[in-house]
Amino acid sequence: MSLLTTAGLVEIFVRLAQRMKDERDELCRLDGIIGDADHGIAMEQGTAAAAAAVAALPDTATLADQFNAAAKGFLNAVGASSGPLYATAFMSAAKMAGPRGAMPATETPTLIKAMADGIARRGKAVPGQKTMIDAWDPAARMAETFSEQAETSLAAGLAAMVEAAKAGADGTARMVATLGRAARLGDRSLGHPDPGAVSATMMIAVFCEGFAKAENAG
Amino acid sequence: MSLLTTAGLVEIFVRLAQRMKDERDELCRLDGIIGDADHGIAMEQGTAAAAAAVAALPDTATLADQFNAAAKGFLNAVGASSGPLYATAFMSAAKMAGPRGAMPATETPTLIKAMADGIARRGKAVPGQKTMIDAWDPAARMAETFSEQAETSLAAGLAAMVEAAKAGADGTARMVATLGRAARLGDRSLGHPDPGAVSATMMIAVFCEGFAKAENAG
Amino acid sequence: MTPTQKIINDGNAAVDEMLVGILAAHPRHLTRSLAAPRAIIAREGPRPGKVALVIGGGSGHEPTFLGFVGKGLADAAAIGNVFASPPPQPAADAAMSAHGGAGVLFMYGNYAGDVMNFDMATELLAMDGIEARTVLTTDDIASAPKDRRSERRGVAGNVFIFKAAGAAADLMMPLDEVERVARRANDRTYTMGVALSACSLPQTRRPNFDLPAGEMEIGMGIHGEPGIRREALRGANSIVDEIMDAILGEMNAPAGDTVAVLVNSLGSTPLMELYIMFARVAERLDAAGLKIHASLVGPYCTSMEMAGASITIMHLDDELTRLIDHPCDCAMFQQGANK
Amino acid sequence: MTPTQKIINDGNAAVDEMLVGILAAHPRHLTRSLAAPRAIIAREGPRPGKVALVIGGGSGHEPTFLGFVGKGLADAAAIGNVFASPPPQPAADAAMSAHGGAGVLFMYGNYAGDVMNFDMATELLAMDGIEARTVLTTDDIASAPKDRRSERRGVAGNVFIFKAAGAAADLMMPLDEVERVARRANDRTYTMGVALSACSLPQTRRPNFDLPAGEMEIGMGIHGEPGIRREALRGANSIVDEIMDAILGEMNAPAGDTVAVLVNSLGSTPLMELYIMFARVAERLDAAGLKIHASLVGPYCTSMEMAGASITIMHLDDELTRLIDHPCDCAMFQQGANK
Ligand SMILES: Nc1ncnc2c1ncn2[C@@H]1O[C@H](COP(=O)(O)OP(=O)(O)O)[C@@H](O)[C@H]1O
Ligand SMILES: Nc1ncnc2c1ncn2[C@@H]1O[C@H](COP(=O)(O)OP(=O)(O)O)[C@@H](O)[C@H]1O
Ligand SMILES: [Mg+2]
Ligand SMILES: [Mg+2]
Ligand SMILES: [Mg+2]
Ligand SMILES: [Mg+2]
Repeated sequence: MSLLTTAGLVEIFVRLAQRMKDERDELCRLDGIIGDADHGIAMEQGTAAAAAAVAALPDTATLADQFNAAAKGFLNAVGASSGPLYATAFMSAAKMAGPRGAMPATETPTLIKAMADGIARRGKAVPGQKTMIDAWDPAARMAETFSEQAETSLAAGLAAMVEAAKAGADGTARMVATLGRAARLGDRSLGHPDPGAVSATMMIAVFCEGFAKAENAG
Repeated sequence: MSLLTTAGLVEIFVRLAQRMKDERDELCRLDGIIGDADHGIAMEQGTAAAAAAVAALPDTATLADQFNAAAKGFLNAVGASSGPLYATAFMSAAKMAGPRGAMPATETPTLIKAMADGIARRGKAVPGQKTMIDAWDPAARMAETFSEQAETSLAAGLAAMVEAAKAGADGTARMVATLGRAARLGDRSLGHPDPGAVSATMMIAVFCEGFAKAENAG
Repeated sequence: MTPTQKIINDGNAAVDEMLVGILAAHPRHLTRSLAAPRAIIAREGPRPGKVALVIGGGSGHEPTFLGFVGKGLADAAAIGNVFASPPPQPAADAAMSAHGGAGVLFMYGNYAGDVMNFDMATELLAMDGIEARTVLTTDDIASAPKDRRSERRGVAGNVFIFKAAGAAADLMMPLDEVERVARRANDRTYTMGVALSACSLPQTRRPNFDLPAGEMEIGMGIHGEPGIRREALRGANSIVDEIMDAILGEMNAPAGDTVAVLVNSLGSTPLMELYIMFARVAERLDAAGLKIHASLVGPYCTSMEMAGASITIMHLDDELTRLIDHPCDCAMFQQGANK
Repeated sequence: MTPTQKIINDGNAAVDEMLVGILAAHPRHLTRSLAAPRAIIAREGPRPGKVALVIGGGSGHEPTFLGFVGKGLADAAAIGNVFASPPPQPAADAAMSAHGGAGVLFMYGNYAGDVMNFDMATELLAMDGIEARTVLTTDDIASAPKDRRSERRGVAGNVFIFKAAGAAADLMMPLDEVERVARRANDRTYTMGVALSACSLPQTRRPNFDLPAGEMEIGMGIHGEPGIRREALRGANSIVDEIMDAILGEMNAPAGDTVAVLVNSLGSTPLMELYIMFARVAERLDAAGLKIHASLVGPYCTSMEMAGASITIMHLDDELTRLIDHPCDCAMFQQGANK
């Protein structure tokens, strides 16, 4: 039975930090059009701090400890809008993962669902408001359908979640923001994707690829 | 006998103001390289104020009144380095022209000499220091040689004075400034003509062409 | 594309190096604890029985926010990364250090990030039995229509709104009163800006949006967020008239009333241009029969090196006049007793 | 080449419109007579028996010069066109209005134009039996070698030098004493700047020199006059070190002495960068065993929207410390009694 281990999660946070480092300028560019051009920096610094916090934990740390450390690290490095949202997401994932050294890979989609719920709870955004929820929500709903029908393979389920997030993020270009910084632009935000939804898709991809890898390693 | 009349002098100051208006940006460009880029504005505003002051005088005004009015107008419109220098130049020309309604055209070279002396007295510059003196002095010395040898025609004499001024101004490019704003550049002022010498050449040309015209009109 | 010209070291260290410099330059005004390097506390002002006014937000707006920390105004400021709200911890630390047992009033611009972080800080303080209330500034009249005023951004009007609340707290008014004054000050403060260039974050040094030379963005926010309209740059009087039409139109103050005026640089626009704007603002106020009681002209709430300016008008009454005149001695803003 | 983005009306009217705005914004600090629109007089300060400190120079350096007119500092300022000395008449008018029968001290930067115009003003005043002396500021250590100090330019150090002289006059010292203090203050003040961009005059709106992006000019003057060297832009600490090496090298103050520090913006460089520089200045002063007594950080002596900064160090002694701490209440610079 393949497991997502604490070692595996450390690896995932390292890859997440690297991915956001590579995407910094593009995310800043997107956030410059409808926001204040700092989203790439927030995600780079946040994920770097999260990865460092997770790596610094003792070997005895559980999956919950890791997600909570990531939450605290991300929040204190960033603030802004993404800080509280991703801190709450990781704390929510910590509760879902529980104080275990490992969890069955097949349960990992519930972590995506937990993160999406945390973001919705903290930010109070609903789909269609041109926020990161428009990527997290489709991925979370796909995660739910996966756990109900056992016959799709984990890998296929995880891939479908990433696709759903991507489609959601692309959809934000056709939305008018009604929440957060871009809400003040009225229809001038049309035609531009929401940077938070784009970075959410990248994060969901790194998590899902990591969860899929855990399956093979198992 | 051809005369420089007060009407003729009004005309000269109008043409001087127009010439400096046309040359504003070039003089600012030159002053930007080794100074503070305002010389063109100073000369435009100074000559415009001088022309207005002269034009505003009653018909009974003498040549001296006109030059003194020009001096006051230029000084109060400009300040900077060129203000006091050209105010003193015009006051010196006023003394030379005297309280007359007109003066023989052949005496007009003495006005150039008087202006040069005024500038030297106020600014205490000597030739070779990369200032406007390096245009006024050659013109003044040419004016002296003219009045001594009667046989050169006034027109030829006046033209020679303009040529001497031009040669002097061009020469400033090969000088290192030791006075005024550019003096602080050391050899970095080499290769660039002095803006004050360049504008002096333009002024000398307008005066001399005006004095030459007075001769034909006589 | 060469990076924007800045005198900094590593872009990521810009905010923390700035804070070291600020504390070195203003030792008699400001201090901080090693445990909370992003919570800057006033040396004078905080005292038992006084409501603690704690302000804060992203860096890059200096002298806003920590320039207004000092006796008579704010008791502490929580500092975030450039254009990013501070996390909950510095905000809670600032309140913990500055409060005098009479409650805390958080005041900051109305941005999603700030609201989330300061609300989390409020939760942390409640766990320690410290009551913290929040008044958001919403003076940017270009950022939402009048009937949705609560969605508006807080921009340069912060200066007057914080000043009024800080004075009320310094006069030892209770929390309910300081909050009432703060809301009233916010409701009577109107700001609109115009941007003539973008600005760059120290980490990327790339303009955060592209505003072609020869154009201006009317109603732009102080983080470079797009405004109402982008069009060809016009003369100062024409720009001031458009802004004053909007402000006077909404403020609708009866002739004979008095106002406070702030002509604020967004960063690189120099005093000469601000005073040229002020001349026209004074003309328009005179024409509307409104008297100027107090004026501030200069870079008070900026966006790093952004070119542009904003005009803020506070519609005064007796109470707000007394509070605006109240003396203060902050690191980057001093006002004597004899206004 | 699109013109530089400025919020002005007609470029030729910029200075006069600015003055209208300044008088409208600071009615309790400044006044002028209709006959002398370019002579700005302090409402409080001038009084019988007091030496009149009259400062002045070209516009475009705001808050220098007229921002320092007020009780405790300058009694009047004569204002010229942008980067151009005022003509003799406004300088003479300023002195006539402000003097208290105890003589006049003209103080301004050491530029050919200023010297000629203020000397002509001195001649005009002598005709009316008013004695006017002159002390030129020469604090720009990059503008001439140490042995030809009298040829140096006066730049941001003006702020401290004028402050010392103004305090001496406000303490009713006689003309000889005020002149002595002014010369001593000038001799102990050292400044060097670095420019990161050009600036444009309102009439031409074209950069007055061409400094390619990615480069800086070390030792540039405050009118955009070329400096010592042009080279690739470096980090803040490296720039500060070069300037501090030059200043400390010449100042050569024994460890244990105190200094006043000004980190001045040339226009568009924002406070964040100035404070990053200040952090390094403080480190270098500490390493040299020198204590900071007073600090100013911000745009004090500018070149319109030029990017860049300058560092000024004044080597204090007991007398200069008292004078630097002396309270003042000027239009754009206030300092309370309790320094
Ligand atoms: N209330 C909210 N709920 C969900 N997402 C939000 C909310 N507010 C903002 N966001 C997301 O945050 C992103 C911007 O984040 P960031 O640039 O880091 O913060 P800031 O807006 O403070 O600069 C937006 O693109 C949007 O997706
Ligand atoms: N002492 C002097 N004697 C003669 N000419 C001078 C002197 N000082 C400056 N100049 C002239 O003044 C010119 C600059 O004038 P302008 O730009 O109007 O004044 P400023 O130097 O105050 O900006 C210089 O090019 C130089 O020719
Ligand atoms: Mg953002
Ligand atoms: Mg010049
Ligand atoms: Mg932000
Ligand atoms: Mg000049």
